[in-house]
Amino acid sequence: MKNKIYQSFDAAMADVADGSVFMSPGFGGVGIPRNLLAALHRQGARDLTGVSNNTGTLDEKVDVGTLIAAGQVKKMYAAFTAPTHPSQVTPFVQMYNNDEIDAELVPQGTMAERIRAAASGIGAFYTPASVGTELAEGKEHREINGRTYVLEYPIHADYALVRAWRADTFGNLQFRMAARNFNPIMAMAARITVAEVEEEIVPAGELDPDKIHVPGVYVDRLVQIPPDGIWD
Amino acid sequence: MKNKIYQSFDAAMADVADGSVFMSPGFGGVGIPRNLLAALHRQGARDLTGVSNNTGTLDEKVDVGTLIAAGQVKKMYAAFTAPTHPSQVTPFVQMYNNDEIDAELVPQGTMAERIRAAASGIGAFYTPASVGTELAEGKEHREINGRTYVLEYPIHADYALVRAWRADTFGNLQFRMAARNFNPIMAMAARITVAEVEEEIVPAGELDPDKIHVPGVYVDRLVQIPPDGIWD
Amino acid sequence: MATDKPRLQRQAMCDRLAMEFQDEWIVNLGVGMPTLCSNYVDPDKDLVFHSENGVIGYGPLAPAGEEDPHLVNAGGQNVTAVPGMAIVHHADSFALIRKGMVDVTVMGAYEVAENGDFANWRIPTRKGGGIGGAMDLAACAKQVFIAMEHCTREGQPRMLKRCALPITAPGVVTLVATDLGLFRVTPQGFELREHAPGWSAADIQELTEAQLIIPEDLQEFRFRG
Amino acid sequence: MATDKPRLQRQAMCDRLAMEFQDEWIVNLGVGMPTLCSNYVDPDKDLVFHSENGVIGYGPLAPAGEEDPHLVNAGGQNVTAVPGMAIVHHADSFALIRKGMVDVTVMGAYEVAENGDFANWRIPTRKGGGIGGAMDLAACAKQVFIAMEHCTREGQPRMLKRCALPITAPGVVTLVATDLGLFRVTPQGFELREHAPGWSAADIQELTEAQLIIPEDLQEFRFRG
Repeated sequence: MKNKIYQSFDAAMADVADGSVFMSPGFGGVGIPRNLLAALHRQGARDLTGVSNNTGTLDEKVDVGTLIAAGQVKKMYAAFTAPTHPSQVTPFVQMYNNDEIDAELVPQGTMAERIRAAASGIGAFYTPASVGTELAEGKEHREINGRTYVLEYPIHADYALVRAWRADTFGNLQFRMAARNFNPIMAMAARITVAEVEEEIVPAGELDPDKIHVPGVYVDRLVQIPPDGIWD
Repeated sequence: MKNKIYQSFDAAMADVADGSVFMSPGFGGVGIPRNLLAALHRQGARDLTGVSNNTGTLDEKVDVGTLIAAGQVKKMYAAFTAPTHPSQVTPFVQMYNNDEIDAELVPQGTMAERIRAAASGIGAFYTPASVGTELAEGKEHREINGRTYVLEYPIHADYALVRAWRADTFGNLQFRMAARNFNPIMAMAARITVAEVEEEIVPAGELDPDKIHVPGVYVDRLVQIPPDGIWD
Repeated sequence: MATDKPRLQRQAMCDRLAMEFQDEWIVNLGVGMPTLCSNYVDPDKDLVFHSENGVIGYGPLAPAGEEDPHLVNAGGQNVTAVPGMAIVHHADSFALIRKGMVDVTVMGAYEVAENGDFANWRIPTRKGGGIGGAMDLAACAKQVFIAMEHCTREGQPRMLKRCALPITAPGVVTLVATDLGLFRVTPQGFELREHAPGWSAADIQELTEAQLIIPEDLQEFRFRG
Repeated sequence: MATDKPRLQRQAMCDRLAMEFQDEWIVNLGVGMPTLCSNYVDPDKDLVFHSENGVIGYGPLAPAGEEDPHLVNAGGQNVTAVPGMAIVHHADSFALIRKGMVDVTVMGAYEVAENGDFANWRIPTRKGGGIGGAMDLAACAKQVFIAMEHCTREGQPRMLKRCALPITAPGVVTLVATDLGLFRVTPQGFELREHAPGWSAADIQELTEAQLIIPEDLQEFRFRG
């Protein structure tokens, strides 16, 4: 069996080229691959496109905002491109206001479905979300069974950086509680999936095959979060 | 909490009206809701439309073929409308050859995705499967990123009859191994979902929330398979 | 002057909306004020609280020191598990939303219009917007309830003939609680159902751009019993 | 007459296709003859067998008496679990297929054409068809290998210029094993790579409608070592 276990986050992020598209899950502060994002920050790849629910927070923690603040990101796909409160001037907001970064604002469910479409070879799909709003302007509409839908396309990525709770050596992943969020669909959508793992990486065969959230065939690299890693 | 537990399969199937659309999972002989199908057969509803991977087998076991043979089904959506071997003349094949039943042949992955589209409020989607074949004739095509896709629509249903391994009283379902197959997507797609359960139905709270294949909000009725029920 | 009278508290507004929740409903509460709806508990009703991050069936906020660090609601607050809770991923969570299984979503808004439009994601003078799951929820939930202050900080009405800001979804709002009362959105426009104590229909109309329908059975605002 | 010579056995045909599987490949084996491919085991290669019912990483058929009644492959046969196996539902299983993660699918066929078309789901004289997952797999797998008898029971060729039967997918077949040899589908047509022992290229051409390309390095068929 191919060895998927990497000894460091830096090794797992070493080959990310300038211009890559990366997905970064997380919602409400949990399930964020902070160690891998920190490694990608150290690695220094530039002109990245990020796919993430938000564009970074104002806390001191590592998230996509860390890469944005460092100027590594040229474009974000996100469900929030303005802060929920005007007082929250994140690095993204400053750069966005100065046209130093591009962004596409995507309704969260549409974003999840566009990621899932990439993960499932769907060419495009019709969703009712955003119909009748500014965000649907210029998009193709279609009435189906008396309801109007808008056409949306997949969001593909080169890398998914995910944060798992448990894994086995084959790459099977499990998540815990709300830390699941975007993790499974991003892990299944990207070309190369790298997981940081909170619990011990157990030998293949020790996880119940009925209780796996991401099959190991989708996962390329695993890094155990060390005691001195970023845990929160 | 609403009581979802029914004391008999007959009670759980009592309100199925003539003309209803029902989904029946199962693949390779496992995960088939044989007890509920037997009850629907006894109940006698007619002019049903069935959604199922196949159109019944030649063994003596209860499956969709039981309802078809009884003349209860007017149309099937299935991935097999001809037997894999010409010697297998099922009740469906006889009736289909005599134009006594209608059928729409759907590639299995397209069927799964059409069911999933119904379960997820997607109006339609583009798939590459069947492009260039007879089955795509007359359907809308679209080239996306250099690849040709065909437009497919959801398959909705009034009832999903499913076969779970374990459940809790809130309706959360778990499946075991390959018996999962179409069960979760059908359970999530239908308007009313009825589950027959192999293991004991445990009190809500006893199943790990991270290890649930169908959330209880999708499940309306549960019946424990009794010792003298159909187990295989 | 009418505007000097005491107004309803946020918790009272959210209590009032929560009183409309029916047994067995799946309820999605937006970040901010709407989360207060979960503080109103009717023991005769079983509600399922859904959060767009895939938590189906969460309970009250976790007591300090008893937080499960992996279990948060849409606002990132640590909530508790209730028996029967299930977790799904983000695509499955919005599948549930788009299928129309959410009976009600309660959201904040900048503006609501008498045709049921509302706006809560973008102020054109600022670049970008914050949608989160609001467009998916607004387009697909069976009902949309709005909890908001009746006027802006500058005293301008938020209940309008037509929204001035970019809308979140057209024609979806069914019920609005403001600090001045409870309003139903009808095909004819806003109907004032209940007024804040001390506020007359005329007082409220004065702070409302849209023409209010004042029914004969207008009631005083109902507080938690 | 050429047709009287001994032909390759089904297991040998499937062994030969299985020799082409590469380390780490995700392999999907169609019902019937293709399942024989899993009987050829190369200890230097780790393969992941995927079955369209959502079983990712199954092992050999279960020994009699040791069957897990819930664990079956696409043909309904009881298979065994291998360490690392994971189960997904049908929509997720075909998501994996459509994403193009299956490195090879091996199928049976009625006909294969020199342009890579093949037909395996419908005979127009019979009503209906049996597609199963074949169209999804054929359209989306990285490679499609075909295992079939070289001729019909009536002795008619199955390797054609163009398929006469309704096709399963256009232009997807890359390799064909028949009981007469191994054929690669090239932009110029079928290239005979290996011939069954005792069969000359001319013998095989005689039973093939399409014009075969005969390379200088034509080999005898490779059997399990």
